Order: sequence, then structure tokens, then C-alpha cells
Amino acid sequence: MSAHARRDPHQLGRGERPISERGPAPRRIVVSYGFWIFLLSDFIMFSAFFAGYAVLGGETAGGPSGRELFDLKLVGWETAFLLLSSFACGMAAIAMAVKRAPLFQLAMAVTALFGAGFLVLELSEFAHLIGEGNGPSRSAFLSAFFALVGCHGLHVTLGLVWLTTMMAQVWAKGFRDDIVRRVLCFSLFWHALDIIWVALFTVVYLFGKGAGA
Amino acid sequence: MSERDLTPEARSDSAPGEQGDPDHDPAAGIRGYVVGLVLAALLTGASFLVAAGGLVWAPGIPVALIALAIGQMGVHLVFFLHITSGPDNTNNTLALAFGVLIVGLVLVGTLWIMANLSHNMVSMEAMMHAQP
Amino acid sequence: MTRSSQPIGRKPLASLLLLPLALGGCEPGLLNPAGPVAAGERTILINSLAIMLAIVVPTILATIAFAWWFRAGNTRARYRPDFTYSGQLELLVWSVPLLVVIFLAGIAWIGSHDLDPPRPLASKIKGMEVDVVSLDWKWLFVYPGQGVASVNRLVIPAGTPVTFRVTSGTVMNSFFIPRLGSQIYAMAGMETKVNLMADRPGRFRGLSAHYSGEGFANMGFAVFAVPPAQFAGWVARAKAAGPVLDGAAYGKLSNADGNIAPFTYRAVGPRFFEAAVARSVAPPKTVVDGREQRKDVR
Amino acid sequence: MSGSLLFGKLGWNAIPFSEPIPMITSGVVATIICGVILWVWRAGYVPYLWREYITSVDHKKIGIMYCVLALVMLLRGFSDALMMRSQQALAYGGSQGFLPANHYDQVFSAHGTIMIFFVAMPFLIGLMNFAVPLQLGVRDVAFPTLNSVSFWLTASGALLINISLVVGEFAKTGWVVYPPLSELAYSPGVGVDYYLWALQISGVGTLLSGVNLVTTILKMRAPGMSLTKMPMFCWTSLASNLLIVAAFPILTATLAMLILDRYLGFHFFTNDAGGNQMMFVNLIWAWGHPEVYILILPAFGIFSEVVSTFSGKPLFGYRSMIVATMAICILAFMVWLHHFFTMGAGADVNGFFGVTTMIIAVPTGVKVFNWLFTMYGGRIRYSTPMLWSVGFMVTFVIGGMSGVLLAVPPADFVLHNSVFLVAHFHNVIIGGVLFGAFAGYSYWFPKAFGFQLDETWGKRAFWLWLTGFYVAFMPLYVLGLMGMTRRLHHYDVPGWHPWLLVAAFGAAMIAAGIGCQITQLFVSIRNRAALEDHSGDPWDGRSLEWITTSPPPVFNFAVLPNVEDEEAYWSVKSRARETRSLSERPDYQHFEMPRNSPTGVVTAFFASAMGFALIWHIWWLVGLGFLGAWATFVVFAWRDEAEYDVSAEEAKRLDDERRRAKASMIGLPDEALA
Ligand code: HEA
Ligand code: HEA
Ligand code: CUA
Ligand SMILES: [Cu+2]
Repeated sequence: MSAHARRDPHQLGRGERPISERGPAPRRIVVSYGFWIFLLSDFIMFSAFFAGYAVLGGETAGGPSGRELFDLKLVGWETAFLLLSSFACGMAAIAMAVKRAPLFQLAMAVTALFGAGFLVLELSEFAHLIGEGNGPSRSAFLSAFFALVGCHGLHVTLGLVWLTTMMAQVWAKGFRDDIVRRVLCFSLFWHALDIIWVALFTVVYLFGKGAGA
Repeated sequence: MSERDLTPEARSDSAPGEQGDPDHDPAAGIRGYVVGLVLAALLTGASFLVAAGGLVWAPGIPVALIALAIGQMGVHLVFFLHITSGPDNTNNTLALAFGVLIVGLVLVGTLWIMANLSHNMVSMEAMMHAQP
Repeated sequence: MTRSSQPIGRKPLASLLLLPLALGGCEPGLLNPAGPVAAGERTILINSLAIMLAIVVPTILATIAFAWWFRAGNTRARYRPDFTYSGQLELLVWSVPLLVVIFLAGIAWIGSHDLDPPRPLASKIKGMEVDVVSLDWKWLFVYPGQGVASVNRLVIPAGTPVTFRVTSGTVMNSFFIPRLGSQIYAMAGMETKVNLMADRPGRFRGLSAHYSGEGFANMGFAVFAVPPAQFAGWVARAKAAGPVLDGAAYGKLSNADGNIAPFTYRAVGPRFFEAAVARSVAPPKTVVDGREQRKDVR
Repeated sequence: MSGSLLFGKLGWNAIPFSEPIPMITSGVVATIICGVILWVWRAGYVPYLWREYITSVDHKKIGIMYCVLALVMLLRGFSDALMMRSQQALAYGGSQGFLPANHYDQVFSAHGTIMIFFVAMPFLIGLMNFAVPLQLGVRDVAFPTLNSVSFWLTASGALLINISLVVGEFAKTGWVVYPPLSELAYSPGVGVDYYLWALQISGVGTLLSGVNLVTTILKMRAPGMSLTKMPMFCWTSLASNLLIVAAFPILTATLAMLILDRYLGFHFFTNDAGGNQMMFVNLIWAWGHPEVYILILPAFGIFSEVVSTFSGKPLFGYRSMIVATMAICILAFMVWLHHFFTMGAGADVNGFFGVTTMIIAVPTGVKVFNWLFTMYGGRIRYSTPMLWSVGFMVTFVIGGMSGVLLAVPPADFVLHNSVFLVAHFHNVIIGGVLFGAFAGYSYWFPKAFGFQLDETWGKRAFWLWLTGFYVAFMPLYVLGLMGMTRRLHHYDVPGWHPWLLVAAFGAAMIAAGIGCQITQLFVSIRNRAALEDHSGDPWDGRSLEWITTSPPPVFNFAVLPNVEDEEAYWSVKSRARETRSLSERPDYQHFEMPRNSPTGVVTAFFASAMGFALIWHIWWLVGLGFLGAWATFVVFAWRDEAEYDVSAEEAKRLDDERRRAKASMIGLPDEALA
């Protein structure tokens, strides 16, 4: 942001051409904006799974309910891992902005580590549930639970694949413009997953543990 | 030459997720993330505490949780995704508003419709079954 | 609260449009109602149509007129390339449809409350109940008050309001007797309700209005609205013969051929319909094993 | 479970050797396809096609491919329609017609699915792809390679659906596959799986193309073009693509739930274990209703362009039109319950959604009236695009009216799922979407290929379509009021029979109309020398696509045009006519254009393989397909040279050509060029 714009944020005192009339935006903005739109559509997809969970959450078909199944301590750890991962991802973005490749790689590796840690915890929860006969086929409630939480988990998994690909690209090609744009998109994606997780632990785990329903 | 050094007018529109000027002041950038992390951690802790009960009047717990969740989403948006209300961000915020509107319409509509349908259709018998 | 069965204000235009139907000899038609619900719905249908025609017909005529008059070859038409905005006209184009819609919205809102399917009908005569189960390509009607049941044939006393409780033993269907009015979905595990009444004795066509698989076209049933005395006679005859409707008989019926001739059950197990909704009587075979168990039509 | 490691559930019995109709059809189709491929190969066109189309990332080429895909799929969809119309004309009384029920059920399901997803959607997306960047005055869409991926994913969905004709079966559930009928318990075959995977794969393509166009419209416009100076078609495209971005994720999620039910034993919509079929109905229409506006909004935009161009006037009430468009865009998400008034929700819910539905008639009416006033005081030339537009205005209001009638809950209680409903949606889809697509097709064809379509055959096609439509579908309104339900394989009500004969005759008239369109294409190609358009502006157009040559150079504009008002080209053209000179020669500069890339086809190849494997449970191929698609992306991301340079001289050379054409169009001597 230029100093000028800061003093007059709404450009009230100027006859300059408004942004919307300056012709095609720079590539950097176009790419992130497109990805932002994609993310919004992803939120909408999640909202359909949330709606499904909200409707089916009580349909335990005689099976166990969330109150009996959920372990808030585990969820706490999962949340912590995601948050730290997100923070590390922010550090990676800053390292990229100042073009410090080793720092960038380090921050990305930390991001990946925490992300993978989250996945391990989630998978262990799933394995535990399925092992006890409380898999997704047990009841509509569990179907909705596995689908919603699993969909977030799938996003994290794909994010990890993407993350490692980006590390490899930066390692092989350096901070080329198009790669920088991709890393920025990745960090948007990674932070957005946190937002979903906030909704998720609130609606699924905290409500399920007894607060709601 | 990096794109960031392009014409000055190109700089007056922000890409989503882009932070003020990290290349000129990385310390400020880190500060932003730290503040975000601390706030998010506090809000998460508060959510878990509230859910554990005893802190808030029991029937108010869900409302408190929702408020905390919305607050935390806001924190993530501002400190991690750098969505602000600045003029350079108008398009990004508008897009977000559209998304939120649709999510709202779909969720509220679905919950209303489904509640209404179930209310009308689940027979007394089935209700008995559903009772734990 | 009564429902008017009088078609209020049938516009000549509307009746002209509907003329071919009258000529078509529409015995099973919606425009030839045989009960208060269908009559109310026909009225609403015709009223709404008339209201809309009042704006739509002029629109069509204007389109044709403008298209003709302003053709390039017409030297008498004035070319006004700068006629591109008019505040008054904008106001008009927003407000005219809006007014029409407000009018229609009133009808829609009141109509949905007045003709809400679960809403009991006003009548001096005490109503009765019939429970309806849609099965793979046949209908089962259970008369809890009379203790009998009937397949693919619905017999009801004319002039008596009937409450239908509807469910499905299989996929989704829709229970519909066009000349009596409102249809309602039949869904497994759920109970929907619709209140209908036949004004006068007659024979009507009933059907499933929601596609349910290969035998769907055979899901018609005959509806007989008969004078109350005759109805009592039919119940007595049904009680005298036929099998008993219990879990086993229900299972057999579920799996039977879709295209079966109507018959009756002489007795019905207690709380049969509730059990059918809770799906505790249906043999699970039909549901779980799938296609193999679903009879094909011939 | 029956199934081998290598071939999954696939076996010889998957091919319906005993059923003559699919066997003969697919035989004929296969022969034609092989013939075409052989001919293309022998004539040496393969390298050309590969270079200019298959790997092209040019939005115009991709748009054209979308339209070709739609055209081919529409022949499939239409043969299904003819089969249905003949079946219902025959299957009366004791007769079962010529199709067995189990085949008829596949036919209407496939017809609905193909027409919506693989005819209407690609046609309109194709037109938007072609015209929007031109109208915006820019050189390409925001993400050119992604655009190619989108197209090829759509094509691979279409491919899967057509494979189902020969290998296995298609869904027998109707085009919105309501469970529990579509659950494994009631549809154990692969039909529903074909539906699910074809739509998931093409759905990803559609979503990405939506993201692409939204970004293009919001972030890439010629200098000076603020939002309120965009042509109307760009506005409706923006609205339509916002709807895509907002609605398709709901479809993806809903179908994913059904997939989980069918593949992994989940219980979202099953009859047992607490599943809830009503939720599917709710969610699918939360996508399905916006979907119909995704289809109609671009058509509205096309009509706006055409009516204004051929009336020789700016669009009447431009700002009002924008407000109406965006109102429809938002309202689209507030009405979906009108598809299941009869499911048993309470009167308040039914009443509320009935009223919101009707409210959409207001902005739509505003549009109709504004087109009317655009024509008023105009000097209307009746070329084919204008004929389609006037035909639309008359026909669509009837379909809209029947829609509003269905929005009155008590009326819907008796009309729901009747053929009255079938008449309603064909009335709005054919009279709205298809007519719009045809208008756009004949309007932009000369821009795309440099020669016009033959007018005589075009007019014949229009009149046959128009009358054919009325003859085919007005009887369905009558039949609906007579209590006829949709999706009937046979019936025994004598009163219906004559009307169904009339309807069958109408479908035959439409077939003749389609015949005229095909003839038109052949005749026009043969006479292309005579039909050539040198000016780049055959209709005396008003927006920027007409400022460039026909066909436009890959980069559309040597220099991005400077926009001053709502009718960017018209103002330039008027000034040139007044001053009798072209605008000053700009300062040409070199610029970059994206390189061709096979990423799209290759990804789609792997996606098709993966989809097919998922349908037939061939798990190793699933893994392979997924890895292949991912590897393609990585390879794409790895390349160093993504763009090539267009020199200032090249830009100048092509712009000279354009200036010469413009000069001769307004009758300027050659020296005026300098
Ligand atoms: C875009 C959507 C679309 C279109 C165009 C059509 C077109 C037609 N439809 Fe379709 N139809 C549906 C969507 C559509 N339909 C849907 C969603 C269903 C519900 C399915 C279900 O029940 O699940 C349905 C169901 C349906 C039924 C079943 C009714 C029932 O349930 O009983 C019937 C019956 O005859 C029918 C008939 C026709 C006919 C005769 C046409 C024809 O009049 C029109 C044929 C026209 C074309 C195929 C276009 C040809 C165009 C060209 C050749 C263009 C040339 C182009 C260039 C040169 C570029 N349709
Ligand atoms: C392009 C496709 C398209 C379009 C544009 C529309 C437009 C509309 N549709 Fe339609 N509809 C479908 C495609 C479409 N529909 C399909 C495919 C189905 C069935 C799916 C299935 O079940 O398989 C369907 C089903 C459907 C139903 C469900 C019926 C049922 O299942 O029982 C309803 C009910 O409300 C409805 C209503 C409307 C309304 C109110 C509009 C409005 O947008 C129309 C607005 C237009 C006008 C009103 C005309 C112009 C206005 C004026 C001249 C102003 C003055 C007029 C008045 C004030 C009335 N539609
Ligand atoms: Cu359907 Cu309850
Ligand atoms: Cu709709």
C-alpha cells in the first residue's frame, strides 16, 4: 500500500482513475483472486456437509452418540497442531517475501510436520472408532461424522501433497514469479482449512460432547 | 524483476492473502502472525472451557460456542488470510460476503426445511423409538 | 372455515383457453373435481392463471406489435435511437409485475394454509382414517377403524372426510387421486398426511405421481367413492373372506408381482401401520438384497 | 462379491448383446466415429487439430470445442427424445410400445442428464468462453490452461455417459436420482455409478470454468471498462458463473454422499440406520434450482445483445437490467423448495418458498419489458439471431407463466410431477435456453469463422423449431391438466392418446428443424467464399468483439482498446463515421501469450480412466488414473517456458489488416489508414 493511499484510504481527494478502470489486473492479483473464489466454493461444499451433519447428527439408530465417542483431549491436540502448522505456513510466506530459501524450506517442513501430526491423530481416532464397530456404516450420525471430518482430513492430505510439491519446486527453480504465486495460493488454502476446522470442532465435537443437541 | 516491483498503481489493489508490505518490514509481518496465533489459541481455549460446562449458564453454552467460533474465524481471516476492510481489499471482501451469504442461505434454508419436514412426518411411534 | 368450491371470477379468456380440455372429455382431469380439495385447487389454479394472463397476453401482443411495426422496412415507423431510458417506464416495469406478484403471493400464502394437506376438512360428518402403504408397484390400503385392508383398490364412503396416513415400504412414491386433489409423498420410515373427501359417489383413477422404478406405470389403483351404506356392505364382505394381514402376509405382498388384481384382507394386525412406518414388520429381504428381490414387470 | 482383481465387475455380460436398439445405435455411432477419425487421419489433419484445437489454450478455440461437444451430445439427447415421444404415442391400452420399461427408464434419465449437463451447459459455457474476453477487450481468460482442463473434463464426463450405452447400463432413476431408488438396495447395477462419476468429473470442469470466468470478468477488463460499462452479456455471464461457483459445490457434496452410501456402506439417504432421503431431495434442489438460472442467464444476455444490435439502439434501461440480473442471481438461492411442495413441509414453509419463487417473475418481467422498449423506436432487421430473439420473447413468457403457476403451492399439489411440469420446463428451456444458444450461435458464427451462416436455411430452421415446439409441448399442458404423470412407460387412458400423437408429430417437426440447421452448416461451409465477411462487423455491432477482425487473431487485440462508455465499439465507430477517419495509430508494444499445452487432454484422459475404473471397481486403474492426473499437473507446473512473445511488428501487421477492413467498411480511402 502506498503511503499516499494510507493517508487517504478511500481516495476521496483524488481524480485518479479508479482501480476498476485501470485495465487487466496484474497476474499476481488475478491468480490469488481466482483461488480465493475457488476457496469460497470449497466453503460452500463444506456447508453442505455441515448441513448433512446437522440433520443426521441425532440419528444414531440405537448406536452410540457423540457424547460417548468423542475425546476432547485428542481434539485439543489436533487443534493445536493445526494452529501451529498455520503459523509456520505464515512464516514460510514471510521467508518467501524476503527471498530466504533455507528459512522458507524450514518453515514449510515445520508446516508439513504439524499437518502430518494432525492427520495421524485424526486417523488414529478413525481407526479406534472403526475398530470398536462404530464405523460409518453403524448409523447415519456416524456416516455424517466420518464424511464431514474425513472431508476436512482429505483436504489436509491433498494440502500436504501440494506442500511437498511446492517445496520441491522452490528447491529446483527458486522463487520464480509463477511459483511464488502458487505458494501464496497454497498458504491461502492452508489457512482456510483452519477456518473449516474451527467450525468443525465447535459443531461436531464441542456440541456433540454435550453442549448442543 | 519481481512482480511486486511493478507499477505503483498495480500495488493499490491487494491479492487475497497478501499482507501489507512484508518484504519491507518482515518484523511487522511476523508480529501479525504472532498476534493471530495468540488470539486463536485464547479463543480455542475459551471454547473448550465453555464446553466443559460450569462457566456459562448451561442453555447458553451453544450460543457462546457459536460466538467464539465466529470470533475465531474472524481472527483467522484478518491475521492469517489478511482480509481487511481497506479499499484495496473491496473485491476480496465482496466475494467473501457473497460466499457467506450463500452458505447462510443454504444452511438456514436446509435446517428450517428439514426441521419442518421431520416435525411433520416422524410419527409418534418413531419418536418413541428415537428416544434413548 | 369452509373452502369455496365455487370458481370465483372465471375470466372469459381463461375459459376460452381451457375449452379444449372440456371438449377433451377429461374424465380423470384436474378440471373436473369431485371433492372440496380438488375444487379449491382448481379455483386457485384458474384464478392465478387469469391474473397472470392479464399481464402476459398484453406482453405477447405488444411484442408482436412492436416487432412488426418497427421492422426496418417500415418507413412510417419513427426511428428513435436515443430512446434508451425513461424513469417513468422503469418505475412501471418494476411495479406492474410486482403488483401482480403481490396479488398472487396472497393467493399462494392463504392457499397453502387453507389447503395444507394435513389440515382436517370441515364437515358435519365424522371423518374416518385410511392408512396407505406404497409397495413395489402396488398400493396397500389399511382401514384401522374397520379392521380390514385392501390392495390396489380404495373404497371410501362419499361425503365423509378421510384422513390418509401415508408411508412407503420401499422407495419414494406419491399418493395421488387427481379428481380428489392434493398428492403427498410416500416415504419409508415416515408418515405423511393428507385429507381428502369425495363429494359424490363415483369411480376415480388413483396413481403414484412419483417415479419409483420399472413397474411404476402399473401403480394405478381404482378409487370407489360409494354411499355410506354401500361402504358398510363392502367392509362386511371384506371381513368375511380373504387372508389376514400380518407380518408374513405383508412380506409376501411386498415381494409379489407388481401387476396384481385387487383383493382384500379380512383382518389386520394391531397397530399395523405404525409397525410399517417403523419398518418393523417388513421382511428386510426386500430392502437389503436389492434388485434381485424387486420383481420385474412383464 | 463377484469381481476380479484385474477387471473388477466388468465382464462380457456387461454388453447388452440381446438388446437390438442400443447395439445398433452404438454400432452406427461407432462406425461414424471411426470413419471420421480415419478420414481426419488420412487427410493429414491430425497435427493441425492437435496444434490448433486439442492442445489450444485460446479461449476462442475452447469455446468452439464446447459448442461442438454440445452439438454432438444434442444429437444423442434428441434421439432419446424421439424415442420417448414414439414410445408414448404407441404404448397405449394393452400395448407396451417398442421399448421395454427398463430401457425406457434409462432413456428419460439419460435424456434429462445429457440435455442439461452436456448440451445446455457446454453450449452456453462455450458461447461465454468465446465472447466474454472479446467483449471485455482482453486477450484471454484469467487462466488459459485451466480453461482447457475444464473443457476436457466436461468432455470426459460426456464420454463416460456415452460408454454406458454399450458397456453396462445407465441410471433408471430420472435425472435427479432420488434415493432410496438410487441406493444400492434398489439400483444395484452400474447405471447410477455412471451418472455419479460422469457428473462428478464434468462438475469439477464446470466449477473451474466458473472460477475462471468470474475472475476474468472481475479482474480483467480493458482500460476504462468499469463494471457499469460492461456489455449486458458480460453481466449475465458474471451472474451465471457466480451461480456456478456457489451451486456446483453443493452438487459435488450431495453426489459424494450418495457415492459414499453406494461404495462404502454409509447411511446418508438409505431407508435404514437413520438415513434421510428427504435431505438428498433438499440438497439436490439447493443446487438444481440455481442450475436452471445458470442456464437461462447467459441466454438473457445474448438476447440483450441481439435485440439491441438488430434494433439499432442501445439496450433500454441498462442499469435496471443489471439490477434485475443480480436480483435473479441472489433469489435463485431462496426458492429451491418449490420442487418438493408435496413432500409434506408445513404451510408456512410452502407458502414462504412459493412467494419467493414468484418474486423472481418481477426481475424477469423487467427484462422482458426492457427488451420490448429496446425494440420500440428501433429499426429492426430480421436476421436469424433476431428471429430467435422474438420467438423467445413470445414463447418464454408462456413458460414463465406456467412456472409461476407451479409456484402456487395448492396448484402444485395437483400439477407436481405431471406432464404439465414437463411442458413448463421444456417451454423455458427450449424457448429460452436453446433459442438463446441458437441466437448466439448464429450471431457470433461469423466472428468465429469469418463467414456468415446461410440465412435461408436458418430461417427455415427457426420456423420449424418454433411451430414444432408449440405442437410438441402445448399438448403436454393439456395432458397435465388431464392428470397425466411424467415418466410413464405405458398408459390406458383413451383421452390422452390423441394428444400424445400430436406431440410426437411436433417432435418430428423439430427434427426437421434440426435437419435444416445441419443443412445450413453444410451449405454455409460450401458457399463460404460468397458468405465471407471482410469487415469483422457484419451486423453493425456495438460491443468490442466487432472491433477486431473475423476470425480474430490469437491475441484478439493488438492493443487493448480504451473504453469510454457502455457501447465501447459503437462510440468509436460513430466517431470514425463522423470524422471520416480512423482513430490514431497506437503505439504498438510486444506482449506475451500463453503457450499451448496438452495438460487438459492428458488430465482428462486419466480422469476418464479413473471414472471408468471407479464405476467397474477396477481399483488398480483408479490409483493409476489418480497418479497420472497428479503427475500431469506437476509436469505442467515444472515447465519453464509458459509464454511466447508476440512482437510489436507482428501486432502492427495484424492491426493494419484490421484497420484496412474497418476503413473499407465505413467507406474510407486507403490513405485514411495512416
Ligand atoms: C436442456 C434440456 C432439454 C432439452 C433441450 C430437451 C428437449 C426435448 N425433450 Fe426433454 N427433458 C429434459 C430436458 C430437455 N429436453 C429433462 C431435464 C427431462 C426430465 C428427465 C427425467 O424425467 O428425469 C426431460 C424429459 C423429457 C421427456 C419425458 C417426459 C416424461 O417424463 O414423461 C420427453 C418426452 O417426450 C422429452 C421430450 C423432449 C423433446 C421432444 C425435445 C426436443 O424438442 C428438443 C430436441 C432438441 C434438441 C436436441 C436440440 C437440437 C439442436 C440442434 C441440432 C442444434 C444445432 C446446433 C448447432 C448447429 C450449433 N423430454
Ligand atoms: C432454464 C430453465 C428454467 C427456468 C428459466 C425456469 C423458470 C421458472 N420456473 Fe422452472 N423448472 C425447470 C427449469 C426452469 N424453470 C426445470 C428443469 C424444472 C423441473 C425439474 C424436474 O423436476 O425434473 C422446473 C420446475 C419448476 C417448478 C417445480 C414444479 C414441480 O416439480 O412440481 C416450479 C415451481 O415453482 C418452477 C417455477 C419456475 C418459475 C416461477 C420460473 C421463473 O423464473 C419464470 C419467470 C418468468 C416469467 C414469469 C415470464 C416473464 C415475466 C413477465 C412477462 C412479467 C409478468 C408476469 C408475471 C407477474 C407472472 N419450475
Ligand atoms: Cu419424508 Cu418424512
Ligand atoms: Cu426451480
